[in-house]
Amino acid sequence: MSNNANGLNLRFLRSWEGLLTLILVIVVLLNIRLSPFFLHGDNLINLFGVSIEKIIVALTMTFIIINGEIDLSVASVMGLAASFMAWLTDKGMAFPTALLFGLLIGLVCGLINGFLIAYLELPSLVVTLAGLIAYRGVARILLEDRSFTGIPPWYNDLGTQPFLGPLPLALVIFFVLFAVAIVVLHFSAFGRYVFVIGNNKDAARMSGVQVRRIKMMLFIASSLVAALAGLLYVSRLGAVRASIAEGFELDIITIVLLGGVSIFGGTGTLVGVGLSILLILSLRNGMSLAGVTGNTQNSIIGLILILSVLIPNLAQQANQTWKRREYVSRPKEQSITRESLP
Amino acid sequence: RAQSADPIKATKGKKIDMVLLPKFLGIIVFDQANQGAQEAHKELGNTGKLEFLGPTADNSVAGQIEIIKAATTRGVNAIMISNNAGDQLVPAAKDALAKGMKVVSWDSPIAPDGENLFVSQVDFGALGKTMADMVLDIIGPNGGEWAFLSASPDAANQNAWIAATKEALKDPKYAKLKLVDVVYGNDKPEDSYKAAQGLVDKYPNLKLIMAPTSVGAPAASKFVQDEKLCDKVKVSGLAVPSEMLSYTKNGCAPEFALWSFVDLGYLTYYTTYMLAAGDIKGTEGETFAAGRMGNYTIEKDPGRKGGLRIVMGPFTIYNKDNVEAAAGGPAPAATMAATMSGTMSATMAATMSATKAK
Amino acid sequence: MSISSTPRRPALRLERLRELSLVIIIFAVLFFFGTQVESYFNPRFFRTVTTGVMIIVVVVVGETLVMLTRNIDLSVGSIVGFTAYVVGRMVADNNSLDPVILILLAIGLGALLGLINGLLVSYGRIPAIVVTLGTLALYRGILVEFSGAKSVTTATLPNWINELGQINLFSLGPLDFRVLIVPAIVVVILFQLVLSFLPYGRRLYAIGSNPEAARFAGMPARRIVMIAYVLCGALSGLAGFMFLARFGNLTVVAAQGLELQVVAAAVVGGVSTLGGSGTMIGALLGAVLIEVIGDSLIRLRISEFWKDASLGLFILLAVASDKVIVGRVRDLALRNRRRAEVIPSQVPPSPAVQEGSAHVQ
Amino acid sequence: MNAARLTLEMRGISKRFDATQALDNVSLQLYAGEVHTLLGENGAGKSTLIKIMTGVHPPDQGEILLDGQPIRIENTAQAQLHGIAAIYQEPMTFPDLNVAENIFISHQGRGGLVNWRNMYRDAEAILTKLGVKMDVHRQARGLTLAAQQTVEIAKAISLKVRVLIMDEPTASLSAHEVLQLFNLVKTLREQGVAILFISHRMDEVFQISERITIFRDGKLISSAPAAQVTPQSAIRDMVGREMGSFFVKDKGERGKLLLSVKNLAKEGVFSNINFEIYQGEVLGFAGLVGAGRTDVALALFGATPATSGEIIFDGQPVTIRTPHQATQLGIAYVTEDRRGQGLVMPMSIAANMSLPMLRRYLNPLGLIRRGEERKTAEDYRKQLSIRAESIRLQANKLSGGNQQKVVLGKWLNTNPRLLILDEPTRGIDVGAKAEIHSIINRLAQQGMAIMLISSDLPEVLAMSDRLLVMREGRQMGIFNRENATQENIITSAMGRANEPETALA
Ligand SMILES: Nc1ncnc2c1ncn2[C@@H]1O[C@H](COP(=O)(O)OP(=O)(O)OP(=O)(O)O)[C@@H](O)[C@H]1O
Ligand SMILES: Nc1ncnc2c1ncn2[C@@H]1O[C@H](COP(=O)(O)OP(=O)(O)OP(=O)(O)O)[C@@H](O)[C@H]1O
Ligand SMILES: [Mg+2]
Ligand SMILES: [Mg+2]
Repeated sequence: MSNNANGLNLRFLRSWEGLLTLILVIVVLLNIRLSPFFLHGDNLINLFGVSIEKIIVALTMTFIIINGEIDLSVASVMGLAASFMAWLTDKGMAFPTALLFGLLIGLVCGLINGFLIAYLELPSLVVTLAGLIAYRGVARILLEDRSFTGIPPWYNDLGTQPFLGPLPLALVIFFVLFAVAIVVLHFSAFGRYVFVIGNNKDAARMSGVQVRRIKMMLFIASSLVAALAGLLYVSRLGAVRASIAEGFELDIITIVLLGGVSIFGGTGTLVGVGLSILLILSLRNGMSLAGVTGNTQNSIIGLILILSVLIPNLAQQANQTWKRREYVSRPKEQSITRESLP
Repeated sequence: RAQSADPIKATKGKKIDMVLLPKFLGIIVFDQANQGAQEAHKELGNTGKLEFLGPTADNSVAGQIEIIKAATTRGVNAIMISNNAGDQLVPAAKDALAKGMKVVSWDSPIAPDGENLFVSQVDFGALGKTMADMVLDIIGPNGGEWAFLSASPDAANQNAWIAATKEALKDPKYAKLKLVDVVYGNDKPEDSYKAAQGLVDKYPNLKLIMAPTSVGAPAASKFVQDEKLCDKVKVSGLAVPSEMLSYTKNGCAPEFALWSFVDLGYLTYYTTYMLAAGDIKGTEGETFAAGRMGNYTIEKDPGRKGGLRIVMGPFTIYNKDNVEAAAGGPAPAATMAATMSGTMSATMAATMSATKAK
Repeated sequence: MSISSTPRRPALRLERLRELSLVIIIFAVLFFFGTQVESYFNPRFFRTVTTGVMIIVVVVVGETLVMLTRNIDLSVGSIVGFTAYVVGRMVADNNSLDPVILILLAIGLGALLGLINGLLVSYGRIPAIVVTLGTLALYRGILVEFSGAKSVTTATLPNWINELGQINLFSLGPLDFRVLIVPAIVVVILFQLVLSFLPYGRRLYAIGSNPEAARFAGMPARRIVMIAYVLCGALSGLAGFMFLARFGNLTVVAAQGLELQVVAAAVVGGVSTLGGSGTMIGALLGAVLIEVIGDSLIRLRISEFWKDASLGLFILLAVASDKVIVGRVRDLALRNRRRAEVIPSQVPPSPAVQEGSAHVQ
Repeated sequence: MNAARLTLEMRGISKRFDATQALDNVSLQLYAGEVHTLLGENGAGKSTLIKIMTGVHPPDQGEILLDGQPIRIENTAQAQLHGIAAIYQEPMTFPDLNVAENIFISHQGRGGLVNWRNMYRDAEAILTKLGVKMDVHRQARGLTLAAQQTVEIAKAISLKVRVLIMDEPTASLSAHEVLQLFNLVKTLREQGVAILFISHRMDEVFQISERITIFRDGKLISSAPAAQVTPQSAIRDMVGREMGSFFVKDKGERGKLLLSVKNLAKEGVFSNINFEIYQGEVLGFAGLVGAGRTDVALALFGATPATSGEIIFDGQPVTIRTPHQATQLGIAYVTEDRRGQGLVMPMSIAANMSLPMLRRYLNPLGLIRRGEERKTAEDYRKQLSIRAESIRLQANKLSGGNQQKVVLGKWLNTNPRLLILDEPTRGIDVGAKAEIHSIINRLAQQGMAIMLISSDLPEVLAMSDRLLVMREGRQMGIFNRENATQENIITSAMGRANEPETALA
């Protein structure tokens, strides 16, 4: 748990983030040993490149989860923004204008989610699950079974060619957003409110915090960023289908949770999420290079996800049991699961 | 196929690292393709590696891209792709081509500028006509309503076959066949089962479900059988004989078709190996010998502008007469009772009459 | 605002209210589609809904047990797929396997997978969502790895399994009740009774309601949570068998994504993700509501491409109207009685304190 | 009393939390049939000792003996097996369970079925004995703090216990409920239960205790039969110095009218509330638990807005629909429920203090100036003598009384025009209480309008310029300082003289 106001502090670094760093170092060393290609500049960019859209959305997802909510609709919003943009272009709209409208539809989705969650106080899980189905459905209505390939080459180049130095545009955007997110979440009033609400919504409201407004803003931001990521995805793929980005939400949420953000809200840091991004991406990259793909790759990530929490927990538990032994001899311990503690 | 008098032969024993990339893992037909590729791998004495790498079903598009990217980075010599990502694979595939890799698509093609060539299991136009014929054959000359149960709206090959079928339906002899809907079963038995259920609920007069997917066809058959509707609604499509045996025998799915995926994997491997070994250039008109499968010629793909293909050829129509024999395993095409080539009409008619004779 | 001095009968409990509201919404949906679709109410539709919902219902009962404790099980889809496939392969290899043994195997296998989840969550102290996201991938991965991508097909299954899905238990007029819905009904009733009348059930609520207080009250919370996972796994195993019997043809991706449908049904049915509230009846109604909407939309003859958008919209509408109905009725109820009364009693303090009276028979 | 049998003994207990030595080699004996009271300043270690007794915390050192036998208590279940039960300082109810279940949840063993009918019946019986009538079918969610406390008491006495520990059970109860509770305690005592009692209310302590033990800074200072202790000596032992006199409220200058409330009502909760508050005035609110005082405050603060009536603030009619609006107007509300609504527990003291006034701590870029924030927190730590190693400490690591001080500090820092204090001294030790009273006094002198809700009758009587009495959601009257006597208030709060409850007065 965190001491400091917005949850960024040294003690935390010594535990969760420290652990992530350790695992990350191990994984990177293994990757370097096992694959001569890992350290190639191309590969390092690739490492981010293949998941860049997911990690961009992971940033806003961090805010949402710390706030005690969840947004399952992000991948569908990505798909809808891309499909809407494609549909408009297909209908003859100028491409840059269509891009703007792609963002706009993200805004609309955010408004819908935000209104239902913040003002009607429906559970975000249900609202965004319905959104996941519905927004994807709208994308389907727009593109049906067609594939849209009328992306202008300059836009396609944005996604595939270096933009700044060796970095493609999406990666530049990610780094900028990451920096902004850190400042906002850990140093600004807005970020403080996000934590406060995630910890104790009642206390926040009773302290004059405008809980609804903050929630509304978060869901709008989440959908907007998702729309942006969807459009960036198009620039990388060069084509749009209604199914674009399907199923990304689970990967995005996994990244955030592995970053040490509690699903019940109130705790977590972007440093942790950053480390978790590096860890998962290096793992995936390393395994892909080693020819481990598909379900096996997922299984290994799942296993690491579990072990990374289990091992320190067991160590701590053993330590505690040992301590208790010093004054009692019956070793039966009874307590409740950690995550269920408020 | 088999046009040039002097087909090019493969240089055996080279070291060529290859990746066989299916749409996703966990479906029998792709494993059969892998079987065929491994067979060719041994036969050609490739000292390099053949890896069978695929994404998960729920992450197919992004997963395919990731695998292509990783293969490119690792400097694999050639990659064989069954595209499940529409045009979205193109940038990654182009990248691979630019790095000097050979990219061959099979089963489901990529856009022409993202590949060297496409190993087509059948001529798509012919397949469309065959499906139309099967519909006509099963629901009879009086016609009626029928629908497609496809895998997903994003599967390039499925879409192409459906389009080809619609094209074929323009022939007046199919005038009474009314295609009412296309629904999708996501290549999952339970979704396909429910999609079939939805079709029957939606169209009370439905006479046939055409499922050009190896997962959809048995699932749809199971549904009509469960609902005791086999007399009313028939199932047809593209399916693996061993999975259709009982439905074909009890009349729920009187007729369906398939080619051998083992052969497809074998041929794809052969083609790709020769391309990467420099035996063939991958240009139109080249004819080469693909081991046990005989000779093939690279030709223009009529369905895809600027695309090249080779057509594997024979596929089989299965009915109650031949399904049992085939069900033992995916038998090579040669042993089948009725085989068809790209321009099949004669054999087709023969099969038809065989069915009608009953 | 006078205060009655006689003890009040329990007014409409919140949980009953939710259930009632769901029933109203289900009828509203049925009514709406009844006016839109010709011969909407036919026996086939009844069968479609009942058979469509039965597997989800069995799983959602297990999920509810877990969710009540403020935990979650996202691996249920993988457990259902795993058991369905493994049991399917077993019986395909040995067609003479006894049905009872087969079902017990399915349940046992599910329970085992649930036990792994439970141990990791309660004794490993790993957040439930992390554990089950992990095992979601892990169980599926193991299945894909060891199956060799072969499918289970009806051709290889013994006849009794293939026919199980078609056996009619009884018919009520034109309505057929298929035998496979029996486990669903039994499971819902049984576990609703567990929740209402067994101390174990009440403790699930207590733990989810206030974990810290549960600890302070000396409840064996770890064991209780673990058992919930084992039960959830076992029920998923049973559902796996039902899955096999219903679909017959299985690939290794069987039941993938089921977890979302299950969680959706539970949450729509009023089971809180924050634990402590929800009932089996509610979860059942949630599952039925979603199934009815989905099945009805198909009947509308809208294009395949419009299906999902409408489904999402309808779910939202249903949840929003549920919220409104529950809110309204509760306001009314509150208005009619005074709030939480802590009123000085007229009874003089009596000297004897009743000791440790037991409420457990 | 000499014949009393030693039931539970704690020997040489020490406990350290990070930098805080919460307990330092303390020993304590509980005798059967005796009420033993623990006294000490906020953060002296009282609650920690209790948590060690019930197995919530393991001690670093020391041993526990029951009937002379050393026992191991590793968790609350084991403590219960030994017959040790506790009412904790903060109520531990299950919001989703109903009142009856909350009372009996610990009884439900593993086997058998829950018999709801008997459970409701018995729950009603126990509550009746406690002198409260509560709908036992009602969910515990939304119960007032006092009601939760009552449920906790009912829960503890329903268990068959040998040792009953009560950590500030009376903090939010009014005189009437306290009396009922003490009657129950007396019967338990007669049955031979050993009782450990904690309270900061001196009059109660001397009314009920047989033995008084005093802690300071985690150390045991004195332990003696109650007869040998006087309030003065007790306070001296607790605080380490002599304390001045008790409450003082200067007759301040009454400024201009700030707030006037007309016919305020909330359907089913309260109705027809009319009062005015002037600047520089302290308006007290008295009443029994559940009289609706908190509800009126919540309506004024916009947390649960009133359904009808008029609020005129500073000459303007206003509608307050959210706490945010209220804070914008300059209204502050110190909640009675510090855990639920007052504090963001895992956050630091500093972050909690700055929360309502965060915009004051922003630099032009909208970033928080941590230095300023800490400075403020540091100031209030000194002023309110908050016992914490650092203002970076998480709020949940503070003792109950110190948490209360943080909540107070947080709102004092907003420098409001109208300050609503709801049980501001709940759980606060005598020394700090006097400090808070003098702060209230000073703020009033500076022209702040203060609404003081308190169940501690001597406190409201001493601190208020005028006193509004409520009963069951109705305003019974407003008393001036002159005619606000203890008897008047109690009579008014309990209902008219012809009603049977007056028997108590
Ligand atoms: N979990 C904890 N972590 C760190 N410090 C703690 C923890 N619990 C208590 N403390 C510290 O231990 C000391 C004793 O606290 P305790 O709660 O026992 O005080 P108390 O005597 O009950 O005070 P009060 O009258 O305010 O309730 C305090 O300084 C407190 O900050
Ligand atoms: N039935 C109820 N449902 C929800 N909340 C309730 C209900 N009854 C009371 N409350 C809440 O309880 C709190 C305070 O109630 P109330 O005004 O009765 O207490 P009070 O008169 O201040 O008594 P106390 O002496 O306990 O402070 C408020 O938060 C109020 O909204
Ligand atoms: Mg205390
Ligand atoms: Mg109050």
